[in-house]
Amino acid sequence: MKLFKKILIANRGEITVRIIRACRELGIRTVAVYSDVDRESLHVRLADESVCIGPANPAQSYLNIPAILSAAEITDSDAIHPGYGFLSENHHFAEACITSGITFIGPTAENIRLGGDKAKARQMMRRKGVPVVDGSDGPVQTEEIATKVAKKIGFPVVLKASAGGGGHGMKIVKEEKDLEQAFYMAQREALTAFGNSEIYIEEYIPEMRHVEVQIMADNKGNTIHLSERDCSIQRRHQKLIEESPSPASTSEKFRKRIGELGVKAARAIKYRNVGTVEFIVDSRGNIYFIEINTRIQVEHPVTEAVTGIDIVKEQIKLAAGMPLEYKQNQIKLSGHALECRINAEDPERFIPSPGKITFLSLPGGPGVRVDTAIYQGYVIPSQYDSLIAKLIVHGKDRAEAILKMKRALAEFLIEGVNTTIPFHKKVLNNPDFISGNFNTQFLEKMNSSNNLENK
Amino acid sequence: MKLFKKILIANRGEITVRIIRACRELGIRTVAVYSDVDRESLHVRLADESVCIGPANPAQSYLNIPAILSAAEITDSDAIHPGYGFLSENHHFAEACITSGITFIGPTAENIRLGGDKAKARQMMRRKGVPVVDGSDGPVQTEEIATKVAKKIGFPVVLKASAGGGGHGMKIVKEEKDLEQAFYMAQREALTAFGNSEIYIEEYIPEMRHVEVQIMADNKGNTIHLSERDCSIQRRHQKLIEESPSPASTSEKFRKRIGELGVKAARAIKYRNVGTVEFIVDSRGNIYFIEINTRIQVEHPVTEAVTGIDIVKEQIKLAAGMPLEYKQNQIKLSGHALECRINAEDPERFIPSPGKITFLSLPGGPGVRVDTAIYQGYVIPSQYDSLIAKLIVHGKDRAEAILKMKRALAEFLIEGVNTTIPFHKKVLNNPDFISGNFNTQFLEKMNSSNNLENK
Amino acid sequence: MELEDLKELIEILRETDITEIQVEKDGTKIKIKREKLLAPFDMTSHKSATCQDKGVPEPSEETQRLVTITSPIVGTFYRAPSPDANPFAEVGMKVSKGQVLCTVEAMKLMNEIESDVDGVIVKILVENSQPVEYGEPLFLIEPV
Amino acid sequence: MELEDLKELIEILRETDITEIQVEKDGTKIKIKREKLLAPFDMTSHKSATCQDKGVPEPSEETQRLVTITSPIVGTFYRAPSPDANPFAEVGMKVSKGQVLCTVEAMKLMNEIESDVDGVIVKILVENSQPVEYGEPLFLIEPV
Repeated sequence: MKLFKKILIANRGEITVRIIRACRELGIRTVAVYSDVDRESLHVRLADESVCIGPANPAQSYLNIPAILSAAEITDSDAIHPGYGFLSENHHFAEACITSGITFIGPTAENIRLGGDKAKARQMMRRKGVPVVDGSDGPVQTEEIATKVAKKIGFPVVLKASAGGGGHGMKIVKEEKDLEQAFYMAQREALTAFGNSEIYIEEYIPEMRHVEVQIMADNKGNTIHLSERDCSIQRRHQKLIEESPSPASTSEKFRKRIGELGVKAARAIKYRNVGTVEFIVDSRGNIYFIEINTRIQVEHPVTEAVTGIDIVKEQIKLAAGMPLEYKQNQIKLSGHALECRINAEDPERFIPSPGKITFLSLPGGPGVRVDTAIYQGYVIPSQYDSLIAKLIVHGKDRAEAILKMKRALAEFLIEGVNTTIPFHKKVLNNPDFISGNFNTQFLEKMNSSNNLENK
Repeated sequence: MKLFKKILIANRGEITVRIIRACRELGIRTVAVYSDVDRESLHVRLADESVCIGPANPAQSYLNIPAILSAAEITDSDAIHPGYGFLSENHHFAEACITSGITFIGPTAENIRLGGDKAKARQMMRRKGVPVVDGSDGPVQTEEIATKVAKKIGFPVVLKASAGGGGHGMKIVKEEKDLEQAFYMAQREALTAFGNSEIYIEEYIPEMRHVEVQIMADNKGNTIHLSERDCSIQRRHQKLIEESPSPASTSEKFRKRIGELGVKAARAIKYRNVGTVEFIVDSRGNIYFIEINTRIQVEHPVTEAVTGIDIVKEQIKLAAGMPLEYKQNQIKLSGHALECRINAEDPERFIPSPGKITFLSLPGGPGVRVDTAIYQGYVIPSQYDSLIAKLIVHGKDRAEAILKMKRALAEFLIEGVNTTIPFHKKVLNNPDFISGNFNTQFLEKMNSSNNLENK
Repeated sequence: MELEDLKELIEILRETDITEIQVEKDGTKIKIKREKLLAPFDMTSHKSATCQDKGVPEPSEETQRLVTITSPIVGTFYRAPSPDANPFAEVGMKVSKGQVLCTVEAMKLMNEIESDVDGVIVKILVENSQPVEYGEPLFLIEPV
Repeated sequence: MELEDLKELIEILRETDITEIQVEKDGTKIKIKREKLLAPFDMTSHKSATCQDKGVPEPSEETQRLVTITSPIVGTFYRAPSPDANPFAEVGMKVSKGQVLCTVEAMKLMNEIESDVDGVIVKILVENSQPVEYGEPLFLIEPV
């Protein structure tokens, strides 16, 4: 089995730099693609080759399948890594790569298709014995069926778009009388946002943690998990802080169970390559499947820190057809890792803050990792995601990791744009966060108690 | 036992930033001191407080004992960390701290005094059963005695200054007829360089590795080692690349032996706090003590990487009187770590290259650590050491660490000054380096084979 | 020149890589200057397969009059419709707006690139069958 | 161009990477220039115990004539030889070159700080018994 000679990375920003790093360590040449405004980007500078693929508008550049495949063709690339976002979960793109004779570094097109159809994935998991939140068996077509299902589950319920994800297009319905209006609104929103009006219904679980399991599978179907990540610190379903292991997994038994459920879910759909099975964990410790993410995730470094495994390197080797290098019992966790997403946003209202970085000094020293594509003098464009850096720390235990993150945030010096660093400092000092006893409502709770204090 | 409230760091540059990081994680406030030209330095910016202690000339600032003690006094610091270089191995300074009621974070003044007297240390080690290179028992006072000793050892021999270190003031004598002249020259040079004309004689070992053992001891005398580092890649006795474990320690038996010798040497002189016992290993694997370094060393991060222990944090806790947290059998090595010293120097002739850094983008990602105090826009002053950054990588094994270092060097982008990065890239591609089969003559050999190729 | 104008000029400067502007008009002189901002790309270590910059001619008085035809897509540049056929355009040839100058192959499709202006071909900037990227200059045309 | 406009221009300069602006209009010439930019220290997060900058007066025409006496050592500033004694110097006092103005205690030793010039004390910049660092301004003296 041979590794690739040259990989084109169909992405930008920190994840592209991350993938270039993995390729370099594997001796694989890299091709960066970029839009007009990204000419001065670090990913362009660090790659061995680069191709300008279109104007700033993502639809004409980073989402432009013909341009990307042409770029792969003229540079003789034998594989494409899609990163996360953009085309990473577009099954048409995965198919187009295969048709063009180029390896798509990710799961099968069928895996991606199913990952994008939440209602269907939910249905399949239920049938294969992976617990899902009580709700409809697949999509609900009419308001009448919706009412019937909702009454059976009991209110409150939540309406979700089949094609949605990351919490977009969700509607919580508290009482039966609100269902009709909510149903039609959810359908309309799903159609507008995802081009697909299909929705499904789930029991609403108010106090839950978001815990996900990192999966790796080779082309023969050998599947293992790299334990779990906790991503409960969210703002409007956008993850802000992630960690591994989960503070919820206080017992070895729980950790073992959620890991095994992740593998079971992946096997149920013949999942290949790396991916993440997302679960919610309710206040009594019950675990429910919610969706499967068919890409490398933003928060993969926390798992790399505690397992010592380079997930992106493994992903590339698996895509090249190599067998899994690890058996489940060889995966050992060491210490505790945290990741803070540093966004170029106002830390109070989370409004994007693009612009020029006039001063930059990044944290360093033992146990600190920074994944970023910014540099002093770089102008953060307004067209793309506001994530500008990921700050990852690895400590002996959670307490040390928190102290380390605090000192790393204190020495992260950036001027010219607003960032979420002050927000993270606030969270890291919050008693609920420090205790590990929090759920996805953490942020609302923190803000309301801050407001009380300010009164 | 209580930790310190506030530590003054009597140093500058990357080691001061390193110590600030350790203090922050321990919840200890920090005071930076700085000279006139270091006003804009990162260590000043990152510390909680700062005091200007004098003009650029080190004798009037970083070596100015009254100024530093006054700074500690006016800031109410309860301890001083000397870093490396400057006052770190000045036993008068350690004593002055104690007299002023301030804890000196390092070994006892007596340990430092002995560490600075190579001939005496050698003599003590020999008596305590730690093997030393064949040679004089203590200093030799006259040329007649020198000749007698040299003839007994057999030529070639090497003359060394008792007060020397880091290879300064060494003279290799090949034949008896050259001894007289060499003896007087060595005496004169030792007097000029170190203010002490005392010299001693050793058998000359041409093919040797430089291997050192990291020691930690608490105030009760509990002493452990954190395994060894190989520092054989040197230019004129200046270390350039360090690693742990040593590629020479192919057998567990050898590693165990050198570690135990390190502990034996430390115990022989009642060593306290952290320190390093330096050995040479000849081509047959014989181990000989050469000296003990009574400070934190530049290359400590490679040991931190493979042991997972934060040596600076432990150093501070030990200085506060806390007992050792680890037993010898709890020290486990994992993987392989390399460090490249990035100096602001011409990579061919190693001439210092001070000046303004006009562009900077540091390496990152998994397994990469950068310890530095530079930033884009910073002006490297000409008055101090040319070390501007330490690049440390940690891989599963030596081969992965080398690949990781190569990619990290490739993404270390710095403009405005010359650095030793191109030199390191050359070494990392050298077959002898890759094989691990090298000694302290590596660089001369590499350069001469390069010259041959260029002919 | 009012303060508002000055502000706007500064804004333009910030968003571009221009380092100095001087304006002299009706007895008013204005000069705005700044430090050079970005580290230039280290071309020795960075080999761009198809770097847009490579074909860009130095702006001179002469070239300022010329129109540059750039590639609207990524692909392979062909001067002729087939290997045996005559090239669409040659240096010195008169071309009219809308006339096909070359094709760029992408995804096995031949995309015809047309002239934006009536004029004379002054220079062909890319060799036949070479890869081109988005925005890469292909032809220089002197408008008539 | 009014003072307000100038202020605004300077503000713009501060916030951008522009290093020089020149405006010449109706016989008025304005040139604003600055040294290359260093990231300004974030004073809110950085508490310097004894920062030299804090006592430095803004250079104005008036202060340019004045002589600043700075501390040659790190230590504690005392205005009088003992707690009960009269201060060495007061504002308005005439002093001569070599006259003791204060002491700075370091390592339990009192170091006498002398005037560099003949003149009149205009300002005392440090409070009694406060810590001072190397180079910190202590007195402003108007030479006579």
